Amino acid sequence: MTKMTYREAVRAALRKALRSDPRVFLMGEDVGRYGGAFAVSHGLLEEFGPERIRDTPLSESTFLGAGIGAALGGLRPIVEIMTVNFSLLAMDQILNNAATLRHMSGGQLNVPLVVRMATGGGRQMAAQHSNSLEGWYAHIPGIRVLASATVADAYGMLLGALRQPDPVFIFEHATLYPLEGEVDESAEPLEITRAAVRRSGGDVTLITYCGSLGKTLQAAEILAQAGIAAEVLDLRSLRPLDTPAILASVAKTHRAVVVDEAWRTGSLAAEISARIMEQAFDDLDAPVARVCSAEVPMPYAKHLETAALPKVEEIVRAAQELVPRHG
Amino acid sequence: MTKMTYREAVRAALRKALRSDPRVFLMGEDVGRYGGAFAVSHGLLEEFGPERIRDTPLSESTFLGAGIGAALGGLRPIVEIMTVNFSLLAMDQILNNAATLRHMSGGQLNVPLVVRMATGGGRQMAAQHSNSLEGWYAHIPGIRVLASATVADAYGMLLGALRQPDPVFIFEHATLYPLEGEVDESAEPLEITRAAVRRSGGDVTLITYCGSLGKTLQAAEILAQAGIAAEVLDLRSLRPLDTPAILASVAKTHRAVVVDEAWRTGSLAAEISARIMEQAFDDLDAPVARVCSAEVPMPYAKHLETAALPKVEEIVRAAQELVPRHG
Amino acid sequence: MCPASNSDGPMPDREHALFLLREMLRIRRFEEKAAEMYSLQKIHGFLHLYIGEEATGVGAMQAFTPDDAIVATYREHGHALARGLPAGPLMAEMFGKATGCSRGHGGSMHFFDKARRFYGGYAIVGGGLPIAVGLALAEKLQKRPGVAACFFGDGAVAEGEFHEALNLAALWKLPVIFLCENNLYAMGTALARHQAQTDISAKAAPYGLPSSAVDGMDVLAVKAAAQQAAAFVRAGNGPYLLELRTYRFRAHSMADPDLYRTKEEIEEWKKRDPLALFEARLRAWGLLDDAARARLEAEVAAEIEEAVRFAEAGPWEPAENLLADVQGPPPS
Amino acid sequence: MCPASNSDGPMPDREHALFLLREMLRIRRFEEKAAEMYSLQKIHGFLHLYIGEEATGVGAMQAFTPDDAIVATYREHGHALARGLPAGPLMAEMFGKATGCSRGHGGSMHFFDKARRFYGGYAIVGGGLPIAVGLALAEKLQKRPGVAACFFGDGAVAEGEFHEALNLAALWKLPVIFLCENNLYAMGTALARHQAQTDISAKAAPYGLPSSAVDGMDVLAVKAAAQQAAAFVRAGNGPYLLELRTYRFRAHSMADPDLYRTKEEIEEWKKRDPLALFEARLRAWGLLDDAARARLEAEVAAEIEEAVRFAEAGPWEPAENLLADVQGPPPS
Ligand SMILES: Cc1ncc(C[n+]2csc(CCOP(=O)(O)OP(=O)(O)O)c2C)c(N)n1
Ligand SMILES: Cc1ncc(C[n+]2csc(CCOP(=O)(O)OP(=O)(O)O)c2C)c(N)n1
Ligand SMILES: [Mg+2]
Ligand SMILES: [Mg+2]
Repeated sequence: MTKMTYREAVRAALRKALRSDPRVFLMGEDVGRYGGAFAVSHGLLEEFGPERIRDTPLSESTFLGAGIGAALGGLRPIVEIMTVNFSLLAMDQILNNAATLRHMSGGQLNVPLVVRMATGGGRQMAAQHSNSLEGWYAHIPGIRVLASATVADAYGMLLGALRQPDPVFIFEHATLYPLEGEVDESAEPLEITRAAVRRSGGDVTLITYCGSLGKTLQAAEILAQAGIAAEVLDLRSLRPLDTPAILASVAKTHRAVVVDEAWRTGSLAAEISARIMEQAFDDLDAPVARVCSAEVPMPYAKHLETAALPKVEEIVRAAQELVPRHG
Repeated sequence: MTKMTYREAVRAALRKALRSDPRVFLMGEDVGRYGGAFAVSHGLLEEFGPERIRDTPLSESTFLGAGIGAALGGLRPIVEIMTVNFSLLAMDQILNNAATLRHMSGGQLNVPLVVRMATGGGRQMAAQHSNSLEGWYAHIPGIRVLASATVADAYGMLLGALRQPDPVFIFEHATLYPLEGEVDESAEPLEITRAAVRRSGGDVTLITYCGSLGKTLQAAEILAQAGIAAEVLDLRSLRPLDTPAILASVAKTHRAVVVDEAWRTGSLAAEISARIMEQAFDDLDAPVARVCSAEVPMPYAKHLETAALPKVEEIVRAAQELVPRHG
Repeated sequence: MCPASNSDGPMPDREHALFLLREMLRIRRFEEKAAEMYSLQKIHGFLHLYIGEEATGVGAMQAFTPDDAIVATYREHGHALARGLPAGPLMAEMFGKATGCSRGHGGSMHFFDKARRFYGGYAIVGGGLPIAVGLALAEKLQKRPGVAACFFGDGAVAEGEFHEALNLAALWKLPVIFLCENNLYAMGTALARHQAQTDISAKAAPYGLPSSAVDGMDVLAVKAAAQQAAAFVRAGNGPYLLELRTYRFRAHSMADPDLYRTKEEIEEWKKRDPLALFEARLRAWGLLDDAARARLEAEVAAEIEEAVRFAEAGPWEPAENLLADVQGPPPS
Repeated sequence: MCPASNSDGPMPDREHALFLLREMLRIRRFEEKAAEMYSLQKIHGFLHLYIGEEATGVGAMQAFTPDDAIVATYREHGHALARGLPAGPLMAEMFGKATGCSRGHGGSMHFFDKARRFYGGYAIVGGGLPIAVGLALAEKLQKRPGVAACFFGDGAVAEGEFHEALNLAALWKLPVIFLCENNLYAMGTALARHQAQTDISAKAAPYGLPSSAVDGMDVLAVKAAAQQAAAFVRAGNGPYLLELRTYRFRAHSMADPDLYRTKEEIEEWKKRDPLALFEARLRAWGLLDDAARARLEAEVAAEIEEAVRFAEAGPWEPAENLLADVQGPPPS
């Protein structure tokens, strides 16, 4: 086990992939000379050279599309879109090409493309730089969507993604890059379709992913002090969702709160709530609750941003409202 | 009341708007000389001239963005994006600009822009021309989203939308253009935030919108013959959702099926299901069910496309499964 | 408006000349049959005919080898046939059959053939250009000899991806040949009403890549220009933009009432029918006589009839397979 | 790499010359203060400094009237100040206060002032260009005299929207002046590594619009070029592309370690500091002496101090108002 940051974990995975498979290369804006907007790829240009660490012009649609083409041509591209906000410019290539080519070609083609991007708010970047659109991605058949909430996953997911025959989108929450944790660099690539129980408990299930895991674990701690044992489920794979894991936990706790940094209406949290209703209605002792962001373009001012984002207290309160008082 | 098609109704509303407000103009690909990809704007170029009926180059991001700028500059642009599939190219302008400018400017600016687009499948147009992304739009704070399922709404919604101070996106299902119905051209502009009960019933609520209303009404008819009285609620406004109308119907029927042509996971149907759970859990006698499209890029072949889309029988079956058998 | 033919070059050898004529005729007859099948409701959805543009696809395709990768648009019947995709699976695709080149998943707009490196069939205008850039990158990084050939229309030139793709390809000196089939209309919008400046070949300069324009009604001129472009690209000089000036004789799609241009304009262009022009040339050169022409027609007719038979005979993809090709099996 | 100054034109009148110097100095000192406030954690999020580029914003802005509409990027402090937005609300905006020019909703990247027709502040690269095209369309359709001035960086030139916007503006002959502030870098990517061909002004030709490039370190040259461009556009000739060749002295943002260029390169460019150059010129012309310079500095310092005081004093937007400005009230 090696101690490293989330940022270093992604970098270590990139390095391992680049070393072990000559078909792998990285491209995106400022991944080379600059070292990555979040310093993830720092040093890789020096080690692997400009043919494999490719700085692109600002042209998200085209370098994403070129990633698709390169994958069709036999390579294993890793495309970095600096943040999910800019991925809107590439959305046509993602939904209409990356996600459809296998099916549309009658199964002849496949697109082994990995796309990484930072997501989320919390850094006072305001409306155009704070979106959480993972739920949109999770809506698209033909792609896989992952979100890493831990240092080990930041490492393992990238390597797991590179083994997939189809496009995989990996979300990295921008606040997580400095997070420290342990990584086993010798472990087998991760099975990337399973959710993980990050804390066990029998009273209520808190379901979350990526940037909200930390807040959710804090809430669970506070709940524990109040005598409520919360189970914390980290989804990890947003498409496909690990429905069995969700149902198993709810079967035990009979209550669930979904914590999702996206705007509430039409969030991934809605899907999880709907699935639990459909498949575990009789298990439920209370309606599934959601803690999401307020429905507002993210404001810049700290206190407003904080007001807009999911808060630990909100998670605690939502859970408490579901669980009958013991006293 | 005048009898006309859905296509003619949109055209009549466009004509009325263009006649009554000099600030209104229409722009989009082939809206002029061609008369609109769905012949909606046929004849308008001749009546209003090329300054107000503007054919654009293929450049969705820019003509949508130009619509935002024109709205900021005092005009009342109506932008036609030929189909929702192409709107992905304009998604950055929509989410990052149209939807944010009022908030981001501290309330100084507003964007009175109306965007119309065709949506949906069912015409064997295959994967890149059959998407239903209304749910994505309904996720975005700062915009309004409408979907017209009837001829009268095709007329009324456009005029109602033009009275809004903020961007309104109107979805027209491509299969509806030939639909016939009655329009009262002298009526006041529609209140565009209310859902409509299209059929009353006490046993189960069928919630739907736009292209799926027809199928849902057919299902209700079949259910009636089987002794189940279904209430059919046409959402009409997808953002904001008319939650009170949904809850009122569910309070009466205690059961609901949501019919949505989008892919199931992360669909607007999920949001409706989640809301009902959150706000009417105790009213529910059964879990809210969803009838959506299969999670596959839309196939071309008719039998495969039919297999992928929501079907009348599926709606009937879903409702029957919720309602306890009388016999 | 019609450019004059600009190839008064040397006489081609007879076999090759007849091959080119046959290739164009195959496309013409294939499409006439497709239109007929559409009327008979054997084919549904969108159907965009290539009739009038046969010389661009056939001429250009002569510059490419099996190692090269081809990217086209929704108006790709001609490219697919010229690339060597057999007519049967193409017709079957439009019939929606499992024997179609895309198992009936794609229809007219989405022909694919991996073995022949025919990568589709893109129906979002401009969407194929980045794909072609990536295919070229794959050739270059793997030190393979192939180039990517990317066909698109004049309408695509207005999209941002045209700009981005040309810049990226030029910046990275990738082996792509951008082939703009300028038929003067993007759906109902004439070139001059969608381009501020209508000389498409002149649009290469800001990316520092070379370009030229050629009479797209003259199959030999197209072939020569494409070969020149391909040679430039194969030599490692980076991409090339070739504008093929052509015209579609039919409406944009079967749904188009074609009200935006005059009958006269169409008739004027039909005088430069690429098949008729080339046939006349062959006759003048003594390479074709009535008997050979009739034989050709009969052979092509037989091929197309066989394609329809193949399409009719093919099975439907079982609906149970609906979700089969959405994603591949995860690694074991 | 640094262009030589190209304006040896006539001496400006003293008052205007001092005004230009003051405008540049206001921006310089405002930004130095902003950097300081960022270190003090009064300002958060992204902060992109304009230092080194003052002559482009100040020079160009002289060509515009209050009727014109201005669109800028996230690096827009200079444009906002030069447009006449008072420093206080700008500083307050970065402090996140309700007295900010965007009520604290936008921060450094999103300054707005409707009354002054300053339409932002766009942080998606290239995203402002279509907006400017639309603003110009509004002027034209309403037969108003205004033009739209659109500032953007060299990096934006690579985005598809650059291409689409120039084409649309040219096609419709809209009154837009595209002002590319070419500071040779898009974040850490040098111009030559993102543009296949690095002459930005040459990129106007495919749209048939005129263009020129000017030394962006020379405020008088910029002003003259912008006035010429604006006159062309105001005369109804359609859009114009003006490339302003400049350099940023600071890192891309406060988060940037600036590892992608050499200290020497930066020092070389600093020799052409637009303020120093202009000051030297004024002194040579006898329009400025030490006393006047000191007075200017003091006045600007007072303005900036007052801006900080204003920012500090301002109230926070109550969190209860969080949803207030998402949508307007529906019509009654
Ligand atoms: C992005 C996008 N916008 C709009 C359309 C609708 N559409 C289909 S073909 C077409 C015209 C394309 O013209 P051109 O590129 O010249 O090709 P041609 O049809 O002439 O071969 C349009 C507008 C589309 N398919 N994709
Ligand atoms: C579409 C998009 N992609 C990426 C980014 C991240 N980013 C912010 S500024 C920048 C560089 C822009 O360079 P340029 O246009 O030259 O402007 P400058 O910063 O030099 O003023 C990048 C890549 C962004 N904001 N928007
Ligand atoms: Mg065309
Ligand atoms: Mg720059």
